[in-house]
Amino acid sequence: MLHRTSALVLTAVLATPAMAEEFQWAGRTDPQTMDPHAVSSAPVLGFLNNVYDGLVRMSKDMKVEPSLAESWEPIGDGEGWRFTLRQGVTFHDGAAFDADDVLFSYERASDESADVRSWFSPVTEVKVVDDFTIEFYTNAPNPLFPASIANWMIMDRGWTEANNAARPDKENGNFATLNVNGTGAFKLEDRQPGLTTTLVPNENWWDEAEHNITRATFTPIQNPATAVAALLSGDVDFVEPVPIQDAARLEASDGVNIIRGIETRTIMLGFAHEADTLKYGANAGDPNPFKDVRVREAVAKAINVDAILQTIWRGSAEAASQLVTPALSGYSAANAARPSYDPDAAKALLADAGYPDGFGFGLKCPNDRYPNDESVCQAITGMLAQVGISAELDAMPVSNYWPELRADNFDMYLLGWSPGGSLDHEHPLRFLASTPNEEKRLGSWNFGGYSNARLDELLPSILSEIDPAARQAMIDEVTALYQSEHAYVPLYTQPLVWGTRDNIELTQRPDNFFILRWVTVN
Amino acid sequence: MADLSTSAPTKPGRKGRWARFADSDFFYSFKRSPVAVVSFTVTMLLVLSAVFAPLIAPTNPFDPASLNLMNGFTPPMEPNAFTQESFLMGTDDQGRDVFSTILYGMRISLFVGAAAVLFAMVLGIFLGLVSGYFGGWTETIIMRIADVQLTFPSILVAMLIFGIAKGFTPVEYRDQMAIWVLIIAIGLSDWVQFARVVRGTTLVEKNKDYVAAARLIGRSPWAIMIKHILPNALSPVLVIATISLALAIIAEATLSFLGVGAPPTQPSLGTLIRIGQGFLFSGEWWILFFPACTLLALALSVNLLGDWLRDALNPRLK
Amino acid sequence: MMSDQLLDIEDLSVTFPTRRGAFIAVRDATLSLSPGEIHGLVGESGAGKSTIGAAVMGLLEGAGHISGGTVHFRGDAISGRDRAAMQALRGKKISMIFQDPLTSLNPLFTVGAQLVETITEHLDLSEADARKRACDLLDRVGIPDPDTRIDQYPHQFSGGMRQRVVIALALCSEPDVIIADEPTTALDVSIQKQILDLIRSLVDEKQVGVILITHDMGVIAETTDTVTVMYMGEVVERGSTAKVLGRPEHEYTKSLIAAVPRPDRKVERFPQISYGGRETRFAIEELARDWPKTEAPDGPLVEARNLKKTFLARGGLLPSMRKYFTAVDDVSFDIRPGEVFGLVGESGSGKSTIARMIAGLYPLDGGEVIFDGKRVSGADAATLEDFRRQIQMIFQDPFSSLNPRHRVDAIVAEPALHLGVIPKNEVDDRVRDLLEKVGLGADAAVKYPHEFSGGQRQRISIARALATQPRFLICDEPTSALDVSIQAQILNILKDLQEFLGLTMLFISHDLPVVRQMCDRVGVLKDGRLVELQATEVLFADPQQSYTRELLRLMPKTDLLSTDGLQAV
Amino acid sequence: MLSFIIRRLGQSLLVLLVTGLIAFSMFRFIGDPIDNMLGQERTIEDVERLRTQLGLDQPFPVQYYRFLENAVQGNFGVSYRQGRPVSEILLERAPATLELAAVSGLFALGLGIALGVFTAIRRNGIASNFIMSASLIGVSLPTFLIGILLIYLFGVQLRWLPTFGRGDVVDFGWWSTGFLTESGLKSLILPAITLGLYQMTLIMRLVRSEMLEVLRQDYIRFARARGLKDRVVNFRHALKNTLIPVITVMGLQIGGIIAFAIVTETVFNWPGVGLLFINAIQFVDIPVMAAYLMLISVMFVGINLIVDILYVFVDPRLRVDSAGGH
Repeated sequence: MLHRTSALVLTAVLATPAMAEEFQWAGRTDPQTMDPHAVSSAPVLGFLNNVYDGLVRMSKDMKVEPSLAESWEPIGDGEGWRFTLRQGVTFHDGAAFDADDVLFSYERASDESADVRSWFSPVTEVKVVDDFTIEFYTNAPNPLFPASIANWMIMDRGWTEANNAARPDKENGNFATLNVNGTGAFKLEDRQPGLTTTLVPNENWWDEAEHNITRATFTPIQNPATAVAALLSGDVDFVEPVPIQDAARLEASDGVNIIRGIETRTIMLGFAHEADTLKYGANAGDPNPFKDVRVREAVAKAINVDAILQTIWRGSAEAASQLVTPALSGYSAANAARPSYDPDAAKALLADAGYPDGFGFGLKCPNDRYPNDESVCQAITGMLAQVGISAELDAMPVSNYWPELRADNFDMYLLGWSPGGSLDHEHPLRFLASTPNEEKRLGSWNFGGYSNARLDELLPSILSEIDPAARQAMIDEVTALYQSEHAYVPLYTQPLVWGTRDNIELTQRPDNFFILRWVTVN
Repeated sequence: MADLSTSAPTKPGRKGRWARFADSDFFYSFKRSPVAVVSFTVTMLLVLSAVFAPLIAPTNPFDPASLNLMNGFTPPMEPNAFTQESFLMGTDDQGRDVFSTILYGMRISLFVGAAAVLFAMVLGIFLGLVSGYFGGWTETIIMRIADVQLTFPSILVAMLIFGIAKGFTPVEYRDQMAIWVLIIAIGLSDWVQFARVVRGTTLVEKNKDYVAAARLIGRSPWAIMIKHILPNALSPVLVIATISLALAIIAEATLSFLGVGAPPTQPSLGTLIRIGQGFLFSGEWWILFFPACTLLALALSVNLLGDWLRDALNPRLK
Repeated sequence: MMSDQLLDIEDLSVTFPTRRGAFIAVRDATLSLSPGEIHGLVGESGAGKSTIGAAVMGLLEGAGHISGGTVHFRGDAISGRDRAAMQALRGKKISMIFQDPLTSLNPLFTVGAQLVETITEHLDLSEADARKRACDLLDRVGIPDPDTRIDQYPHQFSGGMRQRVVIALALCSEPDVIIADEPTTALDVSIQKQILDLIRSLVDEKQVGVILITHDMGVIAETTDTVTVMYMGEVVERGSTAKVLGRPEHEYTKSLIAAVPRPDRKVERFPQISYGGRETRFAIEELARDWPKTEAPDGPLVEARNLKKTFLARGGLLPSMRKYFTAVDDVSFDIRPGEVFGLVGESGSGKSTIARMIAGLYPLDGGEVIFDGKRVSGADAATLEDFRRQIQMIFQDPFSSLNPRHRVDAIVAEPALHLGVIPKNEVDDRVRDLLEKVGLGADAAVKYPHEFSGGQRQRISIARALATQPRFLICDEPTSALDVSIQAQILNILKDLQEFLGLTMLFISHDLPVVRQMCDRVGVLKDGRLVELQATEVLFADPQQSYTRELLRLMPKTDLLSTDGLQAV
Repeated sequence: MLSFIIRRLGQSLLVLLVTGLIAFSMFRFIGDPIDNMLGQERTIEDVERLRTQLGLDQPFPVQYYRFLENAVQGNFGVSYRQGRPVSEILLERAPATLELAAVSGLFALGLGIALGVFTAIRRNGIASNFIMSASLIGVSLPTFLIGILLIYLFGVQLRWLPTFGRGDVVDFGWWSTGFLTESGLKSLILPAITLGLYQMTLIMRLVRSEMLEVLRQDYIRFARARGLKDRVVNFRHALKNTLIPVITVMGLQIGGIIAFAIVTETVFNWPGVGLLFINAIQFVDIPVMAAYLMLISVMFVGINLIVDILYVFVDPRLRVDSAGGH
């Protein structure tokens, strides 16, 4: 049987000896596909940003800037958006780019089999006005639409259809899974899934290049220690993420630089709001204490976030007060305060909630999803124990974690949220805060089933309000709401720690996307 | 332990057993071998300190309430920056006293190791006896099962059992479950060599006349296997048991590296090392160093002991 | 130094240091060997005869070393030479032949390879010439068709043929001295005869000197010119074979000779060996008192009817591919109450198989066994239970027949306990009593088998057999692993068992003289078939079958042996 | 002989089936692939759709049957993660693992036998006692730790050897080899040692005890009595007899090496099937896991078979009839 398939195997390219601008970088996970519409996960979108372009793109400071669209304006009073496309742009295979490709990419990306189609749920119709003008109509005014499609990448209709990849196929894969024909700054030279992916500059890219790279090779390295060793020994020029504990040592060692930043992901604790009884721990079967806001507040007060930042994060993370970080739009500056660490107050709250001697319950936690997730949960277990409520920690690989959460197998759980797409406060509101609602596609990650009528009522208008001030006012209101009810206990925003050889200059973007075109090798 | 090799386990000697033992070649060659004496002492020392951990250890690292996160990463013998507390071997990321954690961790490692070996031993001896004594299809089947067993990396076995156990154990036992899963997993991947050795001995012994004598009076196969053949197979079994104890402890460490280990709230030596290796480059060398040394000392001495036993109990090398 | 002697051994002492102090295996041994002489070195196990051989070869095991005396080869001292020097001498001038031809040859090399490597080691010959010489040697030692046999592996040779190959290997470089350590002990009488003749002829023609180490008086009597008798590491008597065997002077020699079973006469009892306080008191007759008296059936006690047994010789996926060989083929005989019935035959004649079939250890492939009128083969549990109470067995190998991990009392008690012939609380007394009676003493009960000698172990087996007070006793070569003096003891005990307890016995042996001493009637087996069945005396007086005659002819003659102290029946 | 081989083949097939069954039955427990396959924005009906698409909604026996049916035709399905035929991926990765296994196997064998013989001949020498004890350190630390320490020492501190990966490879058709480039060979050293260390110790001990055993045999004494030189006796007569039992164990060891490659490959980020498998577990890439296990068992069963046959050819006693008599 081996022989029969051997014909299909792609022959790997003989790696050439390293030269000056040869750039080697390593990341935790391999982008599972080269198809920009098939999967909406950070590694994939982040990587493909180097080979594909969208109509708009994010600048170094996370502002929306023109890309394949030179400009855009609202249609009428918010029926939709009109994009004026850049002229003279060609795909890697030389084909010219025009509005038809955009239309095609829209059809493809909003197809049932595309993960990213939710970006287009508000879109009602797309009209090609002329070769370089295209209009998107939305069911309601949608101020965030341009920002929300920053990662929507444009493919060439001709190439894609010719290679019958007109619809993304994640399960069986298709031509686009392994091959790339974008307009981006780099071309895909070689792709060996899970091993190496090699990019070379796209000499006739429409924008002028800031980088000086002649070839870049990406290698996924699972084991953090190995990755760090590789960086130290100079086997790679860039590693992300660097385990937080190694950052200080690496900074000290010569030949290596550490670049720190704050990511857009917020780590928080979630509760079972609906469940009538506890499921785990000493008091399994007893009425669920977390329905009581005082208990939830007690938890918030019992956790010494500063200690966690101080030790586990070595002072490089930031405490979080709400579901998004200050870096993101819609952050509610008005509600920047977070519950202070006060074990006595926590005990008191528990006491008048009727738990003077505390209780036992189960804390679910992933152990391979977020950096330090497990040790943070351990620390929390300890802190809760000190105010008298004993958590039974059950840490598991993420592949078991989500199913557990979806099956409501938790009393309390750890969750990290990074607002993909719009990069705005509305995103977590939609997914985490609003009452779960299938057909409206709301609250799909609100496992605890938190529900607040006022919040649900305000959400649609937040989404459609164009006037920034009015919008922010509404956001502030709901933020105050979910804070006061301690729907979640936001803990911290985890840092971004990247490591480079000291001859490398690059820019770190808060969404943790590594943008190759900003890299210079000295 | 040495008794097995010098007197019949099936019938405890009445008098002079210890005298006989002290006079036996076995004990003689033990006294004569410094390696054996040293490794035996070290093993005993470690085992005892593990058993009496609660009495020796300054803190109980398994009690979350007693931990102070601010103590995290305190270097050995240096006062902590915030709490001014200082620890013999420093503390880990959770502010646990490494020394105490090692003692408690060694407990778990030893327990897992011993239990796993015991499990493997019982299973292996049984299958070995049966396949050796009855032969024929029974033998073929058992030996092929052994093949399948060897095909399966113990990590897979571990995960399989882990998954199944997850399915069936009530959630509140999950924490303890991890340990038992480890035991079964390691035990399962270990029984084969016991089976092979016992089978080998059985094939030889069953043709000896004392077995014929027992069959002559109508002893049942089981009685013969257990009362007559087994005692004669015990020396090699003992050797393997010792060596696989060391292996089991190591295996536990490896499994926890691959993410199927003891829960971090109750870390074993292996889990400690897994946690510690994350700090190899970060300068907190003690989190890895001390557990690793302990594991090395433990495994090495047990190995040396087993190595010596192998020669001491080999009648043909006398 | 008279240099016409090939080998001069003077006051040789060999010492093995042990944790319990130095063990002197050989003390002040002196003997010499001249060309064309076969010098017998006889003694019982532990006498140190093999040690002398090893010492001469410089092949002492472990820490053993020559602690005194000298060994001269053709006048120059070779004792105390270094490894290299000895190695140069070994095989070239002095060769050795070991006891067991099955283990003496490396199974992974063709006999040719082993011959050639030895030849080229000593003589400088080309591969081709060496091979040529190898063929000649094989031819010389009487291996037919050497040119093809030379490329075969040891396992393709029969035991006797292998011993011939071993001898050929010893002859590779025309040695002056050959030390043959029990060269025929592992072989059947017929083969033994051939090998001894071969050695004899080699000596006569090549004028080599041979030291023939053996425990077998018959072999000594037949083959050797001179003999040295050893006991406990010391030489007790030395001289021409005729003199030493015929007119022994030393007490030990006398006792030894007296203990040898004679093929030509039947004796009442063997005289107790009374040397070095080795005589043992056993008192079987005292058991008779509370021995159950069962009225003898007028018919035979045991009837074997058309017994048949086949073994799988070659496995195969399909039945058609399997090969079987018939170990026992249609054998029938009766054993009368109170008689000792002998089965004699060479190895592979199926005698042990028959014993085990009757004992119920092997399932029958044909025929049936009837005990005391009841059919045993395929009988119901109750009958079997009853049968097992009345039958017991004594095995050949005293080492493998006792479980080394069980204490003696446990061993002796097991049958009685398991079959419940005596109440639990009496078992201990019974065991101790039996151990007394077989001459071991009650304190043997708390020891382990490895603390006893072969003869003592065999007596433990007897005690175990008697514990259930059986009527029928199967003895499978009970003495063939024992020294002759010990053999005498055991045989005496067995005779007592028959006489005082009226036990019926099936006595299996390859040793015709022993059979003659023990049995009332004898069956002769050849290749699984019963060729002749006769009253012992008749059989020995005038055998009917040619095979029987051949067997009797091959028996080593013991006419030389003095007959003092033997009272014939 | 033939019938023997046929029988073993039959049994081997059985082994494969059982392995397949066990392997397959365990996946449902490892986790749920769906979440890894769908992004953050997935909805419940996406999940259901995908589940039916992958046939995960089917009852277990049906899934297993389908799996077997395809496996028999050499089709192990499509990787959930990479969306490519699994057999293709495996073929890509196999050379890396096989080369690593081969090198560490040779390392273990060569050194193991050499040291084993040495320690056996100089049974009570200081050197051999030292070797015996020292070699145990190798098996008294978990493989992954040894690997990491080696990386730290030779990769990071001394900068002698690469810290990860396979270096440059040269392709022959679908086979890619690291033997022909300097970086390829350099990259092999550390992983090979890490992986081979345990096996080496084991083989060395086995050889030693077997050799001691053989040296006590009559035919060795007789060989000495024939005046053969020690060298000839030790290395011609003793060694050959020693190696026979060693062969079988060696077979099992190779299986062990391939299994343990999982750990080594993770530590050194070695692009072989082991690493693939670990990733597959994290991603619950069922087809890959299943195929991997099948591959391993095929190899293992194959090795066993070869060993048995080899056995027959090395030992003339077995040539006549392999399935022993009574």
